[in-house]
Amino acid sequence: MRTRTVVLFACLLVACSKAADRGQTAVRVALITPGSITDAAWNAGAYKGLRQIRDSLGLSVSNIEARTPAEQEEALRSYARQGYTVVFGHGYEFQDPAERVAQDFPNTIFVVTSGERVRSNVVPLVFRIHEATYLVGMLAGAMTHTGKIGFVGGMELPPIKLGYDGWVQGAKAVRPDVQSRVTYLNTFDDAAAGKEAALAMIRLGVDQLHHNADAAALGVFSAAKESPGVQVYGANGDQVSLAPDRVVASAVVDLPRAFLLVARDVKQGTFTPRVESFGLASGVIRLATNPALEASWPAGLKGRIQAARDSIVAGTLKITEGTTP
Amino acid sequence: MSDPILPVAFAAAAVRVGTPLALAAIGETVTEKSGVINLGIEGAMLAGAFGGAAGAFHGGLAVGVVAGTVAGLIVATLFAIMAIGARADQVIAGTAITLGVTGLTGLLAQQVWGSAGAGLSLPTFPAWPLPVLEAAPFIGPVFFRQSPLTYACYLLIPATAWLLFHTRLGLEIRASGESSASAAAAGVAVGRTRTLATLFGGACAGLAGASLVLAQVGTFTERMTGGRGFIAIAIVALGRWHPWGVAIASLVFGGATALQYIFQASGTVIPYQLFIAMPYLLALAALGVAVGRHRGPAGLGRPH
Amino acid sequence: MTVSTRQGELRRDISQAIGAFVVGMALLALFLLVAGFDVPASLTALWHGAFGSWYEFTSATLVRATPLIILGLAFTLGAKAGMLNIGMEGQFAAGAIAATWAGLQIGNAPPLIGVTITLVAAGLAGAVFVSIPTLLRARFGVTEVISTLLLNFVGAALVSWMVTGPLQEPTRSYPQSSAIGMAARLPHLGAGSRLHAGFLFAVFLALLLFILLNVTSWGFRIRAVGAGPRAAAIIGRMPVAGIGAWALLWSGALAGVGGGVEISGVSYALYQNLSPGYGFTAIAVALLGRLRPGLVLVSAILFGALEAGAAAMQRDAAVPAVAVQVVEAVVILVMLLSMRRRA
Amino acid sequence: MTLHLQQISKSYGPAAALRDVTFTAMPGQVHALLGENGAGKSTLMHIAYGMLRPDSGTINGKNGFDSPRAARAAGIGMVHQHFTSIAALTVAENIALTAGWCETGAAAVTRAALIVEQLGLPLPVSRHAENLSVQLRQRLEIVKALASDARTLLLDEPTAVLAPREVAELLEFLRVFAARGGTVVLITHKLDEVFRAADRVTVLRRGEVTLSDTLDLQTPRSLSRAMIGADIPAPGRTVGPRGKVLVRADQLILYGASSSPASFEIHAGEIVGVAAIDGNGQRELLRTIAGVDGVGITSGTLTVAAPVAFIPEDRTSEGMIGPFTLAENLLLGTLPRGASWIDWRAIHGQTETLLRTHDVRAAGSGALAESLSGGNQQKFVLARALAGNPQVIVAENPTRGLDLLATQSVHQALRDAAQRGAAVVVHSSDLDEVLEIADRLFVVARHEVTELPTNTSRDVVGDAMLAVATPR
Repeated sequence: MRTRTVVLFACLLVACSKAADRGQTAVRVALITPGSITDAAWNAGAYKGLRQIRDSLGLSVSNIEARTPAEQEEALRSYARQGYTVVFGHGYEFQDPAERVAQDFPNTIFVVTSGERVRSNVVPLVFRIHEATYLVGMLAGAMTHTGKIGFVGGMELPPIKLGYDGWVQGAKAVRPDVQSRVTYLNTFDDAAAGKEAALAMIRLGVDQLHHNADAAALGVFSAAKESPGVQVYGANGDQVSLAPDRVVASAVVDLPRAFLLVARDVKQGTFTPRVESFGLASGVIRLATNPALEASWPAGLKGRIQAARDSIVAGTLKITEGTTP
Repeated sequence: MSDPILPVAFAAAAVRVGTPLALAAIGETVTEKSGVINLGIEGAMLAGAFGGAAGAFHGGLAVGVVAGTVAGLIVATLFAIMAIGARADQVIAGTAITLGVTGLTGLLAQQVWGSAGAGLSLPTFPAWPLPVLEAAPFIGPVFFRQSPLTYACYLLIPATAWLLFHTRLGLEIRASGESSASAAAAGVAVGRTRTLATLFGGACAGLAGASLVLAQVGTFTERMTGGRGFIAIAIVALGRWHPWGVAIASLVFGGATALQYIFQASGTVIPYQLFIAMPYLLALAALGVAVGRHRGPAGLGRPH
Repeated sequence: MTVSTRQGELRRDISQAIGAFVVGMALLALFLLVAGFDVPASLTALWHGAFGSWYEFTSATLVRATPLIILGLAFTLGAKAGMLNIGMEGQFAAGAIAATWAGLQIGNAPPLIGVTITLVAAGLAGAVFVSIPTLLRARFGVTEVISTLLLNFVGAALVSWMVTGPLQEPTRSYPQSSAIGMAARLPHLGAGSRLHAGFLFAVFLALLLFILLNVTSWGFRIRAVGAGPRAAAIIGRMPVAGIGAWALLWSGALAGVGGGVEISGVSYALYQNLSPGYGFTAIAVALLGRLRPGLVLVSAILFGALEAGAAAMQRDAAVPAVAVQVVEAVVILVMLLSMRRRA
Repeated sequence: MTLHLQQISKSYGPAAALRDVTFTAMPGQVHALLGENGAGKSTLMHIAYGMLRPDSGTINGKNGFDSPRAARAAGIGMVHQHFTSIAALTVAENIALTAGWCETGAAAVTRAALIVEQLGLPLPVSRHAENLSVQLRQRLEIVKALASDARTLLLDEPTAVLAPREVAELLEFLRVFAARGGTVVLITHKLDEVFRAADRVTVLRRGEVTLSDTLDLQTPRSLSRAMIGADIPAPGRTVGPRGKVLVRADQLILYGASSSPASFEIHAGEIVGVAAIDGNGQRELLRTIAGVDGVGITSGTLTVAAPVAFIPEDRTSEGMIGPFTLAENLLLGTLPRGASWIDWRAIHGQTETLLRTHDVRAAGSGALAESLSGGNQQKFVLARALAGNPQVIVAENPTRGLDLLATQSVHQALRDAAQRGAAVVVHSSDLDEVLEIADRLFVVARHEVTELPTNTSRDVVGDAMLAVATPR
């Protein structure tokens, strides 16, 4: 056995040829997602952004799914070693490994979605989704008959919690006595779990539902669809098509647009390391309403939402972290 | 829970959540009664979910149900070839098949629906209230305003009990599971009997997966079964390898799951992870206390 | 194949493992072809991602192999005594939690001591976690296959709670722990390399287990209890249930150490998705290694290479990540078919 | 119905189990099929019953049965050497299973009750098989075989587990069955049964027919020659000096075994034969003396001199570990307590010596135990047991499944050990073997130990064993 093992290793050493120097000068963009790009939400949006970078900017792109910290750091390092210009790490969890890897690869720009700290070549991409969920929340506060609203989260992640805070504060701005409920599924995959969570809330009197649970949220829409009088609000993308008569509005994070903006700066050489923060003002975060249901809005609501939007953009209305339900 | 309709809603949710578990567990009961433990039913269930979704996407609900069942059957066939035909270790063959099906359904889903996923494009079964029965107090809304697949499950429980304990085939299945050598000496074709029982289990798991898609969420997502097949295996032990016991255990498990959503939504300071772990902890405790030394079929897991 | 001696067994085991791997790869090629991918480009990417350079071999393949080696050995130890530990995923999580906790406490301890404390804590946690199935089996006769399987889900929930509760980083916004102290980190082997001392530790564990199983009475008792429980009780006069429980505890402890090494050597902090299913892949690793520590080491490296190569396939040839699960499943099934005689 | 097997051959790999065997059993007759272990008797009957396909030859002019089911459809029923009833099923279910009935549940109980009535073999049909006594389980085997209206009955050593009076009842039943036009094939290796029950006899030796004739022309000597090929020399028998007491039981009651306390002494140099019917507590008694398997003592004391060697009945699962090498199997029996390093070189050396001194045919100390033949496995188990120079040797059915020569060598080894000063306790389900080897005779019945003089007649011993063979 031992001799065979030695032979095997010898083969490996011979095979370890000089593979690395494949340096290229063209701008190349890579995306690392922490989940499947078929989730119709968070990762799908990023992948769409990557394709737009390829199609409209003509850059060469690559993507990989890396679920664990070990795989994530490996992927960051591999792309950097291959000379990619920009590497998107699509989630807060890429912050620490990106900082570690960035020291060794000063020529690669690491973009961390939902990150927090900026370094010479590490750039956090911050989405102030709560600015949009605030507006969605206002709608829910106005539309609710029962005075109860609910939120289904995939996991208790910062952007998800913040989105929840905006949703509750928006609702309270319209209807101060509103009661809110929240459930975390601990999964982004299990649509049946999302549905049961939503149904449990509906039984408790909730008639306005919002989510941030990616693929598992499909269950939330399914629950709303079959429960008369329940309305639902999309997250991340414009999700009206999932239930055209039930989706009042969506809090949209236009990930493709944000990715495109960053990539364009890099291509044009105008990129400078800073916290790339997107809110309502940028157009990356926005409220997408369902025109078919606008007729059912209470009178004057449209004006109030517009005013709130202006205040948020102007900085006079701030959404605070940490809402008690 | 002061709300008067809440107990009913909770019980109805327990039945709904318990349905796919019961479907898979009843099939697995027959499989285990024949002496085969199939950890691949998690994979068969996932395949059933995919088959159900793809079938319904292309041909409507009925096609979905059939396609889901057939998909589970195909996975079980693969398992039977490994575990019965080749006499491979059942636990490991089942684990491997689940692993492979997880990958395969992910790949196939991308082929069918592209990277955008299935969305909510699939038809689903509405609740079919059963005339007369649905009017019964409590029982009616809990048990008889469910999807047709839940009713299928109601039929399957006594049918399986009858099959196992009142038919020639059931006798042969039980004999194969107790002692394959003695069964063979009595003229039972043990391999064929076990294969049949395994295929039945696979078809049930496929149907369970399809019910998850077609009676519950109306979509397919990668890894959407989330370990329900494994839970079904625990349920078989909890139900002491008897269809009625398994039905009750499924209901208890469905109840524990439904309860955790109600607890969470009701707002508590207890970490939500405790609720998520609750059904599993409950199953462990029940295995220790309720099942005890009841070991199930004597020949379980032993190749013939 | 008729085999009548140990040497015969070893030759058969190695040739079957190689055969299974080759057939698995052939089926992968076929599969890629059917699925419409560029087969030469995919396989080239696979090879380069795993063995393309010293960097790839050490920083991708061996880093991925490290937890697989340790968990593969953990499964081996249990299986040798006839205990199928399907719950390594949960014990890995428990070990990771304990290692993170210890790594956050020890601060400025001398490095060797710091790492030792961290890994011992991880091992203890793994043993504590598996003590529930051990107890359930000893006291109530509950099969460890089902109880360890159920505890995997509990382990995942526990990690989730830790990173949003007791072990969450101080700003309490991200579901992760703070980074562990430098003293608790395993050093890297070479600048710019991701390979850490945990790999050497894993190799050492393989050697240790080989010695324990083969030339000590401790290991002999474990093997005897697994291979012939009745004979071990009657001729060897061994307490079969006790030795089985003992082996299961050590198996859990080893799996816990696996979690500790992942924290100490790779992630430095606790995250929710720490394991991509190492606990299940390691079963395949152990089987492909025919429950022999030396072969388990080689098979873990092969699986590490397969996964590193699959990542490169996705990166450079756009083959979806899930394909690798199919390949792994095929390798296990082919392996099982070739070893049916002993199943 | 006539059962006619024509020129049957069957091989397993290079070893031929049957060569051109022709065998005919006629209605109205009990046909004894006689032969040593391994002579091919069971193989031949398994072929007749559709459990095996012959390599060549015909059964009643056809190619043989595809399955036992086909054989049963042709009116053939079989009673196997080992019980084939399934413990977790009821008597009725067991009968239904074998007979191929479509009825289950209450209907099966009714039909089974009718069958046992008709056959004159009463059984509690709705009880679970695991709750039956040995005699009733044997009766269930016969009912199962006959339940589908079989007119040809094959019995594979059905008397091995029965007491003499039960044997007599069984043989009487077979005579009556044949007298009513049934065909009976009785496999046995006991000559006295042949002479008590059979009309015709066929002897197999190493897969070939060495004799087939009506019984009235035969003598025990002619049959024995046909079975063995030559006269076997009677083993030398010298009773060793009766030495000091090595096993002493005082008012001993074993856990789970009711009945009266036992007191006895066993001395160095003597062989105690234990006669008992399965399930009467002899297993517990032997294992308690040997100190294995955790049988508890309820009251009284038991003192046993160390070291004790134990030879379990089932050598493949209890006596050795099949996938282990012989060296490892030796270590299994000699491993000291506590932690230690293993010196494999020394153990291989000891194993080689053992193989040589006890004439165990194996490829060497590194050979896997499962690669040895049954006889060599048993020689190895015995050699290992004797290697530690035990003071006390306890053996359960040490010759089960061995041919006559191997049996002789086992008996000789036990005698030699006794002569060297060991106390030997041997149980065999075969009363004749016990009577042959024992210096003193213990009968265990309903967990009661009684000593009988060695010159007690066979029938009296049988009655002592049988006193408890009624259903508990």
